[in-house]
Amino acid sequence: MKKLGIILVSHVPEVAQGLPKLLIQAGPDISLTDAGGTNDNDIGTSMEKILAAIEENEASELLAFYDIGSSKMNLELAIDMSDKNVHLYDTAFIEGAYTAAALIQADASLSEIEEQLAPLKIK
Amino acid sequence: MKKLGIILVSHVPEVAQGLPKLLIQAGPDISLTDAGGTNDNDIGTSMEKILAAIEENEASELLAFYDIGSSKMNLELAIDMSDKNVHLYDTAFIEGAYTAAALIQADASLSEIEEQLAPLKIK
Amino acid sequence: MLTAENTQEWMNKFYLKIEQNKDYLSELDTPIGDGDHGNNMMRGVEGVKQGLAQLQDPDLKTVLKTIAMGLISKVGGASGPLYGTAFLEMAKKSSDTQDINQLIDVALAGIKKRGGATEGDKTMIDVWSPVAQNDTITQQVIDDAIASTKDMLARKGRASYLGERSIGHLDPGAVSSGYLFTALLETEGTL
Amino acid sequence: MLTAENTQEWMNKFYLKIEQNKDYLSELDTPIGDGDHGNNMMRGVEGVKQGLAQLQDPDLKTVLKTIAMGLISKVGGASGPLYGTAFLEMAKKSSDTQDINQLIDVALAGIKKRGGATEGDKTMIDVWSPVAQNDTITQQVIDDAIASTKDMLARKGRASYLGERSIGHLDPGAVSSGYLFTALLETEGTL
Ligand SMILES: Nc1ncnc2c1ncn2[C@@H]1O[C@H](COP(=O)(O)OP(=O)(O)O)[C@@H](O)[C@H]1O
Ligand SMILES: Nc1ncnc2c1ncn2[C@@H]1O[C@H](COP(=O)(O)OP(=O)(O)O)[C@@H](O)[C@H]1O
Ligand SMILES: [Mg+2]
Ligand SMILES: [Mg+2]
Ligand SMILES: [Mg+2]
Ligand SMILES: [Mg+2]
Repeated sequence: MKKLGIILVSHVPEVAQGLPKLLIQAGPDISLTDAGGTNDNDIGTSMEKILAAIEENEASELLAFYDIGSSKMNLELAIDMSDKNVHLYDTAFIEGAYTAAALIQADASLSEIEEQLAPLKIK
Repeated sequence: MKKLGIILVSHVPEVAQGLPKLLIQAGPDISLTDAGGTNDNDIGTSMEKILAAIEENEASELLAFYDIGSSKMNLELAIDMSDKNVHLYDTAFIEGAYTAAALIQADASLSEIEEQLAPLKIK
Repeated sequence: MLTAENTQEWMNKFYLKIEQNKDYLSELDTPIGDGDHGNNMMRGVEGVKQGLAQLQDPDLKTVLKTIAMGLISKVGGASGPLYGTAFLEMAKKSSDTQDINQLIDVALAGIKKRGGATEGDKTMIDVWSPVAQNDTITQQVIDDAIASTKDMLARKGRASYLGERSIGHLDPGAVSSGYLFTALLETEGTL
Repeated sequence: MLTAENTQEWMNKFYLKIEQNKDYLSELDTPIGDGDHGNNMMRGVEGVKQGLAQLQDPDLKTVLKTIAMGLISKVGGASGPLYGTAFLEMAKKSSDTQDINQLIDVALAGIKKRGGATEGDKTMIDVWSPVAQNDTITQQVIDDAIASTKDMLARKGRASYLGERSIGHLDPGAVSSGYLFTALLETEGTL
């Protein structure tokens, strides 16, 4: 298992659950956890689900990606409530997460990864 | 029904099917069609599925969004094979599609939409 | 001055206003958002009600924290973490002071930090900020603040995706924040 | 010179090479991609085989088009539309000429247009292009071209997400393209 993990936050449960299937192809040895939708599985985000995704992740240092603006605020609240070291990126959601997965799998360092993520920042 | 439609192409069937649930909230009057995964519903893209998503869309002028690079090539092949007017955007997938949905719903013109999509170009 | 008791009464009044204006809030969220603000806030105040009902003789800090957690866990949209952060900050500060003006100040700072927005971005901040700035909160201050969001161009939240097209609509979160402060005005002893 | 007959024989030989090297191709795709190139190509040549089996006394254009459609509809990865476009372009051009060198030229142009890549980007183009440039195709030309991709930094396709980390690995699509051209070399009468 790689030292860095990834957490994925989407407004849509299916998107959050589906995306790891793409990332796992590029990063089979990465712990990937996801949080999608509200507590009732409606469209939205849930701080509790995000916190659970952070805690369940097998890595202690995590890279977090989210889809649209409001997920970010719940992510930040969850990060505040967790002891884990979570880095939050304002990149294109799927493209940023895929890039991170490919690089973590190749044992790139966090600073190398962040360098490659920089041009994907759009939020 | 709005004059402009949206088509969504993802490597992952769940992502393609889930994303319209987010977009429909911002654009309830937009025809949204999607193509996800290979013909066997594995991770990948299918020219036939994309062509079907183009043809099934109720709008005659479409904005197309895709997740990672290889979807683009199947999209272009499908566009070549269709008579519809399809515009392909190299933007962040989810964020670009959401922006387009919000603006189509507000009756923005294609050039206004393209102006707002420009800063989301990352591919 | 906020107390455990009048804060709970404040929340009862807020609940009733949200219940009565749920559809209006969602309608406001339709042209410039995703049309769920009324439902989101209704779930939120329901969560607050349930949380408060479980408390036995709580102190003010516990009341404020319970409100925050109810909003954070039930709203499901951007307004959840924002209102939640506002009440969390008030809870923290309530050890030092129960003065409503000072508590609103820290709440506003929390909203700004959480959402990265500022005055003029067409968000709830455009109601919270004038209310915080005026020594005496009046319905006039609240109404003017709400109305001021109409001509603003949204720079944060979902409405910002619309760019110029966001102009000409009231911000839904500004309107729901207005209900919060009207409810406060109507709660004796809080000011 | 390509004919309907020798082109089908070419595809039989290509099929066998892919079948034999399926696992190797997927292994090459693992460090710098998603590990599916062997399976993708296997599905592709299977699709080509099935398509060709259904033809009754076809002309060259039909054979080339059938190959293209088999690859496009079965591969499922980036190499599908790329190889597919290559054979579609050959099919179109086959009305004018059956000369293999001229057909490879238009195929290469199609691959470049489809994927937006060029020489040196660490893709299948780095095999197609040297083969197109050399008047006589030899195993040496093919092998050198494949080997040249090892030290390249990927600028297109999935390997490009790795940036500098893509250096030091052969490109899987370059290797499968090498099998295509070796199969061509081994098919009598094509050159
Ligand atoms: N970054 C932000 N800062 C401050 N307020 C914001 C921000 N984003 C959104 N809002 C407020 O939240 C309201 C929308 O809330 P709601 O509809 O419940 O959430 P969502 O947009 O996730 O559906 C907006 O009208 C605005 O007042
Ligand atoms: N834009 C491109 N232009 C040319 N060739 C490309 C391009 N993108 C990918 N390729 C080729 O396709 C190969 C990968 O094919 P494959 O693994 O089947 O697809 P995918 O990357 O979708 O899984 C790469 O090794 C490369 O040779
Ligand atoms: Mg909303
Ligand atoms: Mg919402
Ligand atoms: Mg691959
Ligand atoms: Mg693939």
